[in-house]
Parts: sequence; structure tokens; C-alpha cells
Amino acid sequence: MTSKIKKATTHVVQNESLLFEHSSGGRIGYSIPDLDVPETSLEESIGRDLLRTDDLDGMPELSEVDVVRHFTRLSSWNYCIDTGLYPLGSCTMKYNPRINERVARIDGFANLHPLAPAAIAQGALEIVYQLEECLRKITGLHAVTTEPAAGAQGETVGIMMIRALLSERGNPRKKVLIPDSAHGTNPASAAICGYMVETVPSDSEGLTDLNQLAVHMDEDVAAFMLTNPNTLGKFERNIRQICEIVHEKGGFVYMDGANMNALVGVARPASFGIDVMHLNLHKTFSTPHGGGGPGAGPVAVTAELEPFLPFPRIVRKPDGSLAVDFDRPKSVGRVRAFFGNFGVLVRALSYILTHGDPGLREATETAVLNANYLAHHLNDTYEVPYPGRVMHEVVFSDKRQARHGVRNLDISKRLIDYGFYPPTMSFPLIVNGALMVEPTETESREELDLFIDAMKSIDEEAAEDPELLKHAPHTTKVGRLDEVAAARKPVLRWTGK
Amino acid sequence: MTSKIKKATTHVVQNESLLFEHSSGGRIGYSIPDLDVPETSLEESIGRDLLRTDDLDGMPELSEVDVVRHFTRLSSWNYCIDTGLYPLGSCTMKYNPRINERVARIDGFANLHPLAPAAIAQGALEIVYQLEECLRKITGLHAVTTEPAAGAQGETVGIMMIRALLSERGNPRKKVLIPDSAHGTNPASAAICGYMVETVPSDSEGLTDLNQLAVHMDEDVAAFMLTNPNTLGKFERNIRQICEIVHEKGGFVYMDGANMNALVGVARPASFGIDVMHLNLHKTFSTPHGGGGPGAGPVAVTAELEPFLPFPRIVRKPDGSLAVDFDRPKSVGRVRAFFGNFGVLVRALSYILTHGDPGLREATETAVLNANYLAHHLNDTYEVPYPGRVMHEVVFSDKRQARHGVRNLDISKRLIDYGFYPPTMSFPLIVNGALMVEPTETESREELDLFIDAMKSIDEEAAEDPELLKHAPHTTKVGRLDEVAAARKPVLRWTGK
Amino acid sequence: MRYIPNSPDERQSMLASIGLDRIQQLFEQIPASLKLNEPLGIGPPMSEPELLSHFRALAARNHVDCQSFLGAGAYSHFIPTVIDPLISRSEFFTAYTPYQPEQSQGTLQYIFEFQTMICQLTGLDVANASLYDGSTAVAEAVLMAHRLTRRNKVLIAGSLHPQYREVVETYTRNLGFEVRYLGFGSHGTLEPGALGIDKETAAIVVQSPNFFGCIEDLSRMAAIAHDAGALLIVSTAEAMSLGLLRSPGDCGADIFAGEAQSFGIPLSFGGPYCGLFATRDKYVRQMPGRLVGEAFDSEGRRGYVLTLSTREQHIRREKATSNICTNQGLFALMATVYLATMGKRGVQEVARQNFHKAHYAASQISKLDGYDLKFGGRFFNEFVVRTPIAAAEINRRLLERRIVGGVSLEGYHEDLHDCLLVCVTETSSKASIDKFVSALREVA
Amino acid sequence: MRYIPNSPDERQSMLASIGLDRIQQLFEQIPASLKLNEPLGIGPPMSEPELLSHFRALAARNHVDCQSFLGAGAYSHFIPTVIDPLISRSEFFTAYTPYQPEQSQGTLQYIFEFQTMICQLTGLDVANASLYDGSTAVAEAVLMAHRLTRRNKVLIAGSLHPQYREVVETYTRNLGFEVRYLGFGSHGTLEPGALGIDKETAAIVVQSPNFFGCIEDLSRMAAIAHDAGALLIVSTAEAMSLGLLRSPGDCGADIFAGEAQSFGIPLSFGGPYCGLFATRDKYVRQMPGRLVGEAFDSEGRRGYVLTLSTREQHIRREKATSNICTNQGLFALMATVYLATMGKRGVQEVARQNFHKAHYAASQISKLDGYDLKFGGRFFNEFVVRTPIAAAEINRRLLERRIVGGVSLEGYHEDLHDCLLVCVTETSSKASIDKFVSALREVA
Ligand SMILES: Cc1ncc(COP(=O)(O)O)c(C=O)c1O
Ligand SMILES: Cc1ncc(COP(=O)(O)O)c(C=O)c1O
Repeated sequence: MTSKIKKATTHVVQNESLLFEHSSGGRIGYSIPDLDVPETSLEESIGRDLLRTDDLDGMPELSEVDVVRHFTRLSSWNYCIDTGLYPLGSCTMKYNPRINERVARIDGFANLHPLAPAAIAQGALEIVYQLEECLRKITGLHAVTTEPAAGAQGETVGIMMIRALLSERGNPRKKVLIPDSAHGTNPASAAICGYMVETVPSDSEGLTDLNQLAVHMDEDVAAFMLTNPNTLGKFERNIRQICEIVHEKGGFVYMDGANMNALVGVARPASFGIDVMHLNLHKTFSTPHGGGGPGAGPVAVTAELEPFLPFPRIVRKPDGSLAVDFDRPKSVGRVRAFFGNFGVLVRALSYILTHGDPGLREATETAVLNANYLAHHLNDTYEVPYPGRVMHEVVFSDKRQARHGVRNLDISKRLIDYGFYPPTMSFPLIVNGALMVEPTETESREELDLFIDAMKSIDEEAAEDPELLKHAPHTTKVGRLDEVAAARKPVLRWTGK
Repeated sequence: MTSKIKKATTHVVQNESLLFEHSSGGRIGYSIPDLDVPETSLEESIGRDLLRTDDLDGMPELSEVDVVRHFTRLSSWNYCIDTGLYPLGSCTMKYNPRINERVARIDGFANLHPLAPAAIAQGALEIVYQLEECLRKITGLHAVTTEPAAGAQGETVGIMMIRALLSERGNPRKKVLIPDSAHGTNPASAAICGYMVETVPSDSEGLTDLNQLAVHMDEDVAAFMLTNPNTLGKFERNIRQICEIVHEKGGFVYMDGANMNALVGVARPASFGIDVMHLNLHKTFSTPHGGGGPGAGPVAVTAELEPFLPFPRIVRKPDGSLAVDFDRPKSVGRVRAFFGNFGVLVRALSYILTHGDPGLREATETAVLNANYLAHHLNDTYEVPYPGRVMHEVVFSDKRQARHGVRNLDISKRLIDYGFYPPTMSFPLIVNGALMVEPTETESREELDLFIDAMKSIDEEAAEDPELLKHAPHTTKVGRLDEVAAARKPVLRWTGK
Repeated sequence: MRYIPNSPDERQSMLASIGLDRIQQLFEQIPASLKLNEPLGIGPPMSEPELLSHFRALAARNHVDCQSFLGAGAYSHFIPTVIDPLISRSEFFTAYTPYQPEQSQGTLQYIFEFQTMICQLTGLDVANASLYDGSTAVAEAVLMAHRLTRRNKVLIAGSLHPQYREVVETYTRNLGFEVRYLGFGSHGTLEPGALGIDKETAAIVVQSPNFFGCIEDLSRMAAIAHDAGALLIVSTAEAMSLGLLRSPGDCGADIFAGEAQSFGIPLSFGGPYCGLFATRDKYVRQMPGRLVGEAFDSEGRRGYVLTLSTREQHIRREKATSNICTNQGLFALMATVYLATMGKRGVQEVARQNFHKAHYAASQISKLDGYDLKFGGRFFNEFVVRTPIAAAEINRRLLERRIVGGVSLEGYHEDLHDCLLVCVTETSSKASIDKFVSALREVA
Repeated sequence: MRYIPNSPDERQSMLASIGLDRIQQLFEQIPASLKLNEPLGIGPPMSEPELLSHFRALAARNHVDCQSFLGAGAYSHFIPTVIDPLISRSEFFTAYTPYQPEQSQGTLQYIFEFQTMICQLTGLDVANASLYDGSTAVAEAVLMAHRLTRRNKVLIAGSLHPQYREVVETYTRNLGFEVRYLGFGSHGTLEPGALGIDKETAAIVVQSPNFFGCIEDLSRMAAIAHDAGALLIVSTAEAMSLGLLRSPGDCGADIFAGEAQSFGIPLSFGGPYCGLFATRDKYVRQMPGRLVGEAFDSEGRRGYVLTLSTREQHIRREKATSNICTNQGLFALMATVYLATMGKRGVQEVARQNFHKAHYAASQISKLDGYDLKFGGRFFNEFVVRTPIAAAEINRRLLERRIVGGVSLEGYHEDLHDCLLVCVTETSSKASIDKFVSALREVA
């Protein structure tokens, strides 16, 4: 069965139950100095009514050894970038440089309190300031805030700023237009800002349909949210006209910059005519995804929108030192506590300075090359619903394999047996049975060729033995899990029952 | 087949070829500043004849990503302490505390040059001095050197010191006596010191046979090398008489301290009457084994032997500062460059100070408890050639399973399918088909019970399905490798052919 | 570029294999007029050693060696050494959101464990996989209360962390909410008297210990809220207090929205931290953020999956319960490893030591001429000190002695210009507390 | 004790399960008179935070921030950041010697890769899995030459690292060896003239670059040795020189015994380092130390195993080729990751930079009044400077300027009291070299 599989095999791994199932009364994993001050009576100064009486029932009791083994064993069940190609489209799963981890752990950063006086936090303020400078140069826009904690929050901030400006002009307007190919956070973010969402269909090429846009665009529309390159990996070559259409009606263009890995050093969004955009530092700038986060979603804006940026802002004083500025009368306000995900900012700056001008451009060019290499060598085997050159990613569909009753989910699960993590399947929604593949620049040719071979071999299996795919994966610790049953009667915590 | 197996299962892992098979011309993984000084002509100042002309043929060319993936993938094929019980007898595979790793990496230790003037290396000298103090207290002996790089070198140093003292008395003598149960390094070390080795048989209990010892002990014997507890996990309760017998004839007793995990805080070897011993910091004191090393084999001696310790010595000056003393006229000399495996010494001191008096004793008691727990619950199933209480380890044999043609090797390989690393099999040589099991104190009862269940279940399999065991393991990336063929035509390096 | 495996030659031959000869051809999709024809202006690449010195020089300008008594939403606690090596295993930190359960069981299981422990600590039924931070968690809680009650008014304790308050304002401003603030009395806590709660009120938002370190009477607030058909949202910025104080759930809270930084997460100038969110079972389908649930495969083997995702943006889009996608996964792991390592007894011991050290410091300070405690209320590890001269000036003088005194409250609240918010945790030895106290005497 | 999983209760019930009620009963095997009835006297346990401060305080007394030009067997080179996270994977550092190949393929494969790269660098056929360090490697080489030739005399270059020389003396003293030292001439290298080699000579031992940094003419020495039926043993303490200089194997060496510290291994006050040992195929069965070889399973899958172990102590006992058991495994991995990361081009570039920086420094220093180069010979990154006043005094004055000048050779060699052994690697910037040079001027 696994004969065709070159890249992976199986090996013995440990089972491991839940922390709570290991727990045993009296085990100790911590070590702190003994209390060295006179005690105060808890009853008197806090009072029984406010004190905990459950003895933290259910919390585990484990030794340090138990803990180290527990998480080491759990880790052995995960696939990660260091394992191999992680081709999740739209997620830009590139190598996470170790030097960035080292830098972020330097005491002077890791142990700095966010409310430390500016006088003793100049180094940290410099990081934020220098990074915002770099991102200004990369986007070409006028100003940047690094406060937002992730892309979705960046979207929220951007749309809030548009709303604030429009409100100042007298009318916040009602709607935000979004292409049918957009990521789910776009409409969700617009809604949080109090807008209704209207969907603009894409044209046959998968690009924004200018006529459709013109039809939907009116004085009720606050903004058009566009991803460029879009979620099909296509560059919206009419972006200038798009901006004109929107601007003509007094609206603004928000660019979702999740796909900036296709543009850094090659084109600056400012030149497209857009008004505001976010970047995902955890994608384009290689900060670790951490199994779900943290990220950072800096927002870049035109001069017109600059006064509405969230506070605080880091500003350079005449004497050259940096200060924290809260006096921002037009600001949309604060969007999270302190200074955003600072540790992520440190890593992103480290990434940018390591690359420099030539490196950033080289990364972009290679990312686009790798995506087109996969697109080219797989398009005889897999349907490409929107053919033609792509930028950093390519979207296939399961149309041909579906004839055998094999869907994108089955292909994805089978890829696991071949030693890969599957592509993105959940979107774009305009592609039925989508397989959205983004290799990034940090993949070797061998790895890409192995992926091509695997995909071709799976296509053959789809014809020869569809059942094999429908029950894949066959080599993992657990097989396909029944997600329907899990959602019907959700068990979301351990209860010991 | 694996139905009975609770602890482990199989999961997909990556294959990975050799570095050289990945290498591709022009790949770059390094990053250093450009040369910033004027160049000098190589031809002129070194000359063609002394310059390399092969362009480092065969050395790999890889990117940082290739390297990170390569070693991460390799690591996924290893079993380690953090995976689970690692019951190698005589190896004391205990948990390696993370705090020790952190401490050893502090700049002030990691970046200190061994020839830095003592004035700016006081902290490092303190580490060596404090550790030697601790080991003096633990052994009860008069002086300690931390120079030796591992146990075997400790043995060499110890025997050399005995030889030096005897030579000073006029006759270095000819022989060293060693029990038939001794570890291979004992005879090998004696030989390096120019001694002939004579083996002393053990008695029916697996202890040193006093009569036999008396017979072999004469004026030609320089030393008797004894492991206590011995390699059967038994305490040599006649150790005092043993020392008397040897001393009476003017010989010395060398104690191999590899098994000190059974004694720390419970008994001091000095009180046994021994003259010199080594400790394995990478066993008793938890410094990581590192897949083969490094270790450290400090040697402790009586006052009589002290003048013969290797140089340099770290000495406290009247002003309280520490100095390096080379003026040791009677010293056996230098046994390695600089100050031994300093980084290992830092970790061992960290371990000792973390435990303190009560912790060290508690560790010993628990190690002995765990060994006896295994011995008790398995001795109905596996032959114990030398029955009775044990200290920190227990030696079983495959006698009963051998009836079905199943040997210790087969049992060991099958343990791998059960999610364990196998016990020591190579010695003691006096046990045919030995399975030498040392759990250490850092194992939980669950883990020990799983091992007991696995051993019992394997015993059943031996009767029901011996072939299953003879072809084990069945769950690993590679099966049993043909070691005979490998040794017949050894391939010890990659050549690209 | 060492992060790009393929050599220039390999890239050239890949180009050839797809019928091109210049990389530029790939970018013909982009109209020439939109392309950048000059360098970005960031400069040349920095080699690894140069980069390290650059950042070390910057770090040296952050004086983390001063003795600090800052809290106010970011707390200095001992961090067990085992955490970093474990979360630094690349299987954890270089993995994505666990979309494919068969290849992500490690991540899924620890999230399930995290959810469980947050439930145990908060006394609530269900917790999510994390939100951005404590402040956005409170904002999400307010939006959720609105969805559940269809009411537009929220009563927010004036003693909620000012930055959390600002974030709630930002998030509610555009949604037609009426936000009213509740004052605090001489005990620094809510005066249950005239809250002005009514049938329009979606929720009362209380923080405990509150921004001034004072412990609120949550049960009382719960009763008041529930009487009016409103929800009680409880927040805490100092999660360590959960080791000692009656849990929000036990007090009747409907939603808990807090910050987990105290659980093994480095100060790191304010982030990344880890937002906590927990509620009652009956409200689960209105919860924001990811949830992990138990599931089984066809052979009955237990595993974990992302579940109830029909609440989320990638499926429900503009009708989603939140727009959050990327959360704080790795920092939820940090908190999980912290709680596993400290365990039941460790969390209790740390909470106990915080209480005793803070009370020792408070009593020593209140013995000083000119200093006293601003509020009579009950507190955990943080308290407000009234200073003889402007608090800002006290801080300035303390800093000359390399002590970071506390947060000066002027700016946060008018009429608190002579107040210092002081935090004392288990990391302050008696010696350093005594040193602080005598420094306060000297600078007065 | 947090490293002991079982709680006191669990231990008690385990005791009960084996029919005991007191832990002391387990120790009845030990005669009472031999037992310790008091505490060891090391003191109470230190908590993790206390321990960290203890070691930080000690580390602070090592002034590693001084600018240093020390070499002499331990070299300061850039260490790529990727090394530590990789060797810190517990699968590597908490594993034992790979006795069970099916569970140790990770370790076995990297050792095979290490052996291969050491062969490539040294130009020899076979390399082992490491020895303790460079000094013991040379001692093992001498013993091996004795086994191969059955001769008892060794000629050792006087320019061999003095500490290596001392170790060889220690190891040969008891085996009836005759050790003779060869002087060095005005070029700091061996004078091939009257070596006094004869039919009793087992080997000539030469280090290149030698202790003074001078490059020896190895081919010449090989010819002389081989003419007399002796072996040539070549050592180097500065393995980086292999990136630039003709390989020992290429020059005719029979055994290479060196030190790998330069390949990514921290200075760490002298250890752990990594001893290198390589030789010709025909001598493999007399080699000391572990060897890893290729092997196949019944399905033809390739793997690696420990092989030719009949040479080793655990099988051959007193007849073994060496008594070594534990070696420097993890540090061989460090060197392997270093060489993989730097690669062919990186090693060449670093070697090149060492050469140019050292020669720049040498030429600047020799321009100073009162200073000149002691030896005319060719060198790599280390050279001997004749100082206007006692070298020790120069060092003392440099230290006041926070510069660690170099190794004063008085003590090592009479008549070298006014000599400083200076090492300049790629880690010294031009600015720091210039600063050093002007400091030398000032202190003269
Ligand atoms: C196109 C696109 N937009 C927005 C987002 C949301 O970014 P984040 O997950 O950082 O909130 C994503 C991330 O998945 C995305 O792919
Ligand atoms: C009993 C005994 N003696 C000596 C040694 C040798 O110690 P090392 O491997 O540190 O040289 C060992 C280690 O295997 C041993 O088990």
C-alpha cells in the first residue's frame, strides 16, 4: 500500500493520556523559595466569603519529569514546518528562523514591563519605531501602526479608521463590499465595525468584475475590501481602476495584505491607489504560527487616514529619544492593551534586517517561482478552475478526481500518508473542492518534486482504488475523527467521567 | 499483533537521506560579516605547496532550512529519556533537568576561554572548587579531581596514581585483580597503565569470593578493582574484609563508582576502606548522555594518594581567591587539556545544589525502591540468576524464555514494539543471556507498571509465538539490521558510490 | 539568502522547466506602472553576528535590572525553566492552527487541556482556545452579552483596567452601545447602591481584583445583574488571584474574560500575552474563538478536533460570533505548561506568597510618615499608596535609586495624582521590599 | 523533589506491594557500620530561582566581555544560532550511546555523517565517532602507532601544544616508551636535519599549525618517517585551518589526531570539546573508539549500526584498542551541525578570513617600535610576537584596558619570556584589531 511512498514511513511513538489522567496527589513539579515575610491572616484581611474553598479541585499534580514527557510525547504527533512542506494556501508557512527566536528572548526584551518609564525602555520603543519605518517602506504608505494582534484585528482597525473619517465627513455610510473570493475575516471584520456586507462576484478569470463593482458601488458604500494578490493567487491587475471606481463614489479601498509574500520588494501597494491595508507578520515576515498564534497585523494608511490611527503612537522627540503619544484626538482609540504583540514585532524586524533590500526581493521572487513550478507540473493532473500564471499560490480543484467519488478532503488525507501536510480546503468558496497550495520560498526543489509525485500518484490511486483514499490517512496515530459526532454532543473539557 | 500494547503505537515519520545526498552546489547556510581588512596574498605567505587544492571536495552545500529539517527529522527516529523509561543497566538513565542546561549556557561560562587569567575567571574556578568539595563530602574521601573526561579515564587516572605511589615505594608491581562481573573498561584501563589483568571469580551470591581473592592477592598485585554495588546490583557487604585482604598484601582497592546512585547520602565509600574511586557525573549526577557523551569521571582519593593527583589543581589562596596550581612534583601528570569537561561540571553542581542533603538521599532511596519494585514483580516471570534484594538495578536472564528459543536479544527487540528502550545485554558476562535493568528514581509507578506488563506479555508471546519475537521489532522505521554483514565489509563513510 | 534552499542555478533550471528564462517574466502579471523599480531602502542584509549585536545594543537600552514594583495588568512571576524548552519544540511553535487533526493531535490535546484548566480555575463550564489578550477578551464578552440579551447598554466598573476600558469603547463605539461607568467608593470597589441597572442593560462588567488591586464582591454583583436579566462579566488581569479567591463561576459570573500572562508568560513589553474566555454551557454557541472537543475514529481511538466552528468567521462570515482567526496558541501552551508544572499546590503556594508579601509591604509602607493606603478595601498583591508628594516625582526619585516604584495614577484618574499603584509578587524578596520601603522614606 | 515522579504516598504503597513498610529495610543489605547516619553537609535544597542567582553571580565573576586574542588550543569563532536548538532536541541530548539501532537511527546517522566529513577534511579514509579531546587523541595515536609498529620510541615535535605533550607523557610513562622531543628553528618549525629517527621509532608526532601558529612541512616529515618505517601522526588544535591548508592525508599522514572545538563548540573554559581521530583503511582494526557503519535490514532498508566493536573494551577487555567508552557524542553532533550549516563555502570563507585578519594584525604589530614577529615562518591565524618588555607585564597592562592580549610563553618555553602568542579569528573586527595594536603601543 505504501510502496509508492518515498518521503515517509511509520515508526513507533508513545501514547499519552491527558494531564489529569496522570495526576496523582502529592506529586510536585514546582520549586520556589520559601515565604520570607511574616504572614497575615487570610480570614481577617480577605474573609472566608471571598476565599476559594474548592482546593483547586481537578487541577493536576505532576512532577517535572511527568510534565516534560507529557509535552514531548504530544509534540511527536504534530507535523510542523521543520518536518517538511506545509502548503497551506493563504497561510505562508515559511521557515521560522532560529535567530529570531534567540533575539526575542534577550533579557532586555523578554523581561521588560510595558509600563516601564520610556527613559528605561528606549530600546523597545526603537524596535517598534524601526519596524514601522520598514513597513512604511515596504507598503509605500504614509504611516503604520503595529498595535493589532493579528490580521483580523488589523482589518477591524482599518475599517474603523475609514468609518471614523467618513463620520467626520458627516456620514459613516452603511455597507462594505467584499469579493466572493474573500477570506472569512473580511466580512466578519466589516460587521464588527457596524457595516452590512455586500458580496461582489468575481469574473471568469477570478478577478474583481469591474462592471459588477461599478454596479454595487454607491454612496452607501464605505469601503471595498480586496485581497491582492487575491485568494486564487492572481494579481488584480485592474487594481488602479478598482480604486478609481471606489474613490469616485467617495469610498475607500482596504487591501488585505495577507498575500504580501508575492509583492514585497517587487511592488508597493501605495502605488495601486489603495487607502489602507494590513500585513500579517506571522505570514510574510516569518514569525512562528505557534499552532494558532500569536500573530501581528500591522496596518498601513495614507496621510489622509493617519490622524485616525489607534493610540498609543511611538514618536521621535526633537532630542532624538522616543516617546509614547496618547494625545490623538481623532484616533479610533485603543485596540488592545500595551504595545501589541511586541515579541512578534522583534522577530519580524529581525527577519527584515536579515534580508535587507536584496533578500526581501529574492524571497518574493522565489516564492512566486515555487508556486508557478507546482502549478505548471500539476495542471495536467488537477483541474485549475482559473488557469493562467499565478503569484505565490495556486488553487486546484478536485473536479477530475470527483468523477471517482474522491473529494478534496480524501486527497488531503491521503497526502498525510505521503508525508505531507494537506493544503487549505476551506476557501476560496468560489472554488468547489478547492485545494489551495502555497509553497513559499523556503522549500527546496526536492521537496516540491516529492509533492508533485505524491499528488500524481494520489490521482492514480483515485482511479484505481478510491476506497483507499476515502479511508485515508492509514499511517497516523489516529484515523479520521468523527467531527460530526463531536459537534453534536460537544465534550470541551475533561471531567473525569 | 499489537493489541496487547498499551504504551505505544505507530505514526507517520519522515525519511531523510544523508547530508551529502541533499547537498547541491551553490546552496548557502552560513552568514558572517564580510572581510573588513586588507587582503594578504595566500600564494606568497603560505605557498601553493601547503594550500588545499581539493576545494573541500565532498563537503555539503545546504541552506539553513535544509539543515534544520535534516536534524529535526533524524531526531524523530531516536528514543530518549524524555520519551520514557530507558532501563539500561549500569547507565543510570535518569531525567536530565532543564535548569542544568540553562545554567551551563550562561555567557559567563559558555564564552570563557580556558587560558583567561585567573583574575577574570574566578567564577569558573569556584565551580570546579565547589564541585570537588561536594564530591569529597559525598565520597567521604580526602581529595577529588574533576579532570577526567569520563569514567574510563577516571579509572586510568586512579590506577596510574596507585602505580605512582607503589613506584615511589620501589615497586610498581605487575597485576591488577578484577572480578569476572566487572565492566570492560576496568581491565582495559588497567592494561593502559601497564598492568596484567587477573580475573577473580564471584561466589554463588554474585559477590566477591573472599577465599578466591585471598588466593589471588599477593605482593605482585597493585590493586583490586571493585564495583560497589556490583554489576549485579548487589552491595558487596564484605567490602571491609576485602579491603583488609588487599591492604594486608600492600595492594590498593579501586572502587568503580558507576553505581553510586545506590549510595549517595546513604553510605560513604570512604567508610568501606577503599583507597580511590571514580564517579560518573553523567550517571549519578544526571548530566546528559548526549547520545554517547560527554561525561565526566572525577576521581576521589585518600590523603595518602592525594600528592599523585593529576595537575592542574584549583587551590584557595590565603586572600580567599582561587588559583591554578601546576607545582605538583609527585603528580601522575596531566590527563587532558585545560580543566576537564567543565560544562559537565557546571551541570553536576547544579544538580547537587538543587537536591541538597535531603534530596540526594531521597533520590537514592527512590532509585533503590524502583529497582526492587521491578525485581519483585518480575521474578516469577524471568529468571534472576542471583536472587535476593538488590540495590539500584536488577539482572534477569532469558533462561526460561530460551526454552522456546527466545534469547535476551529477542526480548529486547520486542520491548521496542511495546514502547520501551531495551535493557543492557552486553554484561555482566557471568550472566548468560543477561537483561540488566536499572530504572532510576525518575520513573513513575505507571511507567514501571507498563514495563512489568510488557515483560510479562512478552514472556507469554515467547511461548505462543516465538517467531514474532525473533523478527521484532515490527513497528520501527528500520527492522533488525544485519550487523554481521556490516562488520564483514565495513562502510564507514559516504563516498557517493 | 540562507533561508532559500534552492541555489540560483536550481532556480534557473526550475524556471526553464516551466518554459521561462528570466524570473521577471513571472511578474508580467503586474502592470509595469505598478512595479517598484528601485530598492526598498531598508539597506543591505545584516549577517547573523551583526544582527545579534544590533539587537543586543537595543536590548541594553532597556534597563530590566532595576527592581520593579509595577503591575497594573502585567505581572512579574517566577517562570519555571521547563516551559521554554518545551514550547520551543518546533513541532509546537512552527505548526499552524490544527486544521488537520490526524497531523495535529499534539496541539489539539494541549488546547483541550488548557480549556479544561481554565474551566477549573474560573469555575465555569467551557473555555475557548484563547483570544488576543485580556482587553479584547472583555470587548468580546460585551459583544457576546449583547448577542445573548439583545440589549445595548453596558455598565462598566470604573475600576476596570483603564486600557481594557478603552478597548471596550473602541469596539462598541460603532455598534450603538450605551456604555456607562460605575464609580468606586472609599474601599476602591463598586458601590452596589445606585448602579442604574435597568431592562436595557446587557451586562455589568467588573474586574476583580480590580485595577486598584481591590477585591470586588462578585456574588453581590451577580445577584444585581441577574435580577435585571443582565449578565455578569468578570475580568481579571492577575490570573494568579484565582489560586486564592473564590472563582468567578462560583460567584455567579456568566462570562469570564481575563488575561493569562501571570501563568508563565514573559513580560515582553506587553505582548504576546493570552486572552482567557470562559462561560456557561448554555451560552457556548455564542462564544467567540476556537474550541477543541473530544472525538473518536472508526476504531474507537480517542482524539481531539476543532469543533463548533459554525460560530466562526471562515464558515459564518459576517454572522460569525467574532472575526478572530489567528489567536495566541503558543502562549496558551505556555500557560498550560506553567499550570501543569506548578500544579494545584504550586498555584496555591504562589498565590499565598503574593498575598503575604503584598500585605507585608503594604503594612510597612503605611507605617511611613506621609504615606498611607488610599483604599480600605481587601486586596491580593496590588494596592494603592497615597504619597506625601506627587507620585510622579516619587517615581522619578526612586528611579535614581534604580527602583521602579509603581504606576503613578495621575493621568488615569483625576484626584489620584498623589497615588501610586504598587504590586508585590513572590519575586520580591523581603530584603528588596525593605529596601523599597526605606527608599520611599528617603525620597519623601 | 520535583525530579521524582512518585509522591511519598505512592512510594509507600510500592513499598507495601513488595512486602516492606520502611524504606530503610531496603538498605539492610548494607552493614550498619558502613552506613552514613548524618546529613552529607552540602546543605538544604536550592529552589530554582535561588539556584539561578547563585550561578549568575558566579558567572558574573568571569569577565567574558573583555576583548580577547587568546588561542593556543581554544578558539573563538562565530557559532551559527541553529546549532543550539538542534542539539538541544531531547531526542539527541537525552539519548544514550546508540546500542539499539532500531531506536537510535538519528544518532547513528549523524555519527556516520560526522565520520564522513572528518575524512573529507583530513584527507584520510576512516574517522571514529570522537575521543575526549585533542590531547587524548594524540596520546591514543601514539599508542596505536606502537601497536602497529611494535616499536617503543616516539619523536615528538617540541612545537606540539605543551598540554598535549604532557598528556602524551602521562599516557606513555608506564608503558616503557622512549619519548624524544624535536626542537624548532628560527621559523618556529621542525628542522628536518638531525631528527635522530631510527628503526626503533614508532612515529613522529607533528602539529600543524603548531603551538606557535606556524605551518609545518608535513610532506617532508611523512617522507622521513616512512623511510624509517615509522608512522607520521599529525595533530591540529585549530581545525579551521583544514579549510585552507593541504590536508594531512594528502601530505602523507598515517594518523590524524586533533581537536574539533573550532567547529561550533563554545569555549566553555576548556570543555567539553571533541577529539578527532582518523587514519588509513588498512589500520582501521587498530583504531580506538566507536565506529558507525552502514547496514541493511531484511527488507533492504538502509540504516546504521555501531560496528567493528570487537576492538572495544566491552568485548575485548584488556586487549581492547582503547579503554574509552563514553566519548563526546553530543559535541560531535555540534561539529556536524556546524559543518553542515557552514558547508564547503562557509568553512573556506571562515578559514580565509582568519588568515587575512591574522596577517593584517601581524603586519600592524610588527610595525610597532619594540615589537616584532618571533618566527619567520608561515602561519594561519596565530603568531608569536616578541615584546619590548616581559610579555606577562604587557598582558597585565592590557588587562587594565579590558583586553586579554594573548598567551605569555614564559613558563611554556624558557627563552620565550618576552613572547606573546596572539590569535586573531574572524570574530575580531578591524576596529578591535586596530584598538589592540594601539593598546600594545601604549603599554610598551
Ligand atoms: C487572506 C486572509 N485574510 C485575513 C486573514 C486573517 O489573518 P489572521 O489569522 O492573522 O487574523 C487570513 C489568515 O488566515 C487570510 O488568509
Ligand atoms: C560499571 C561501569 N564502569 C565504568 C564505566 C565506564 O564509564 P564511562 O562510559 O563514563 O567511561 C561504565 C559505563 O558504561 C560502567 O557501567
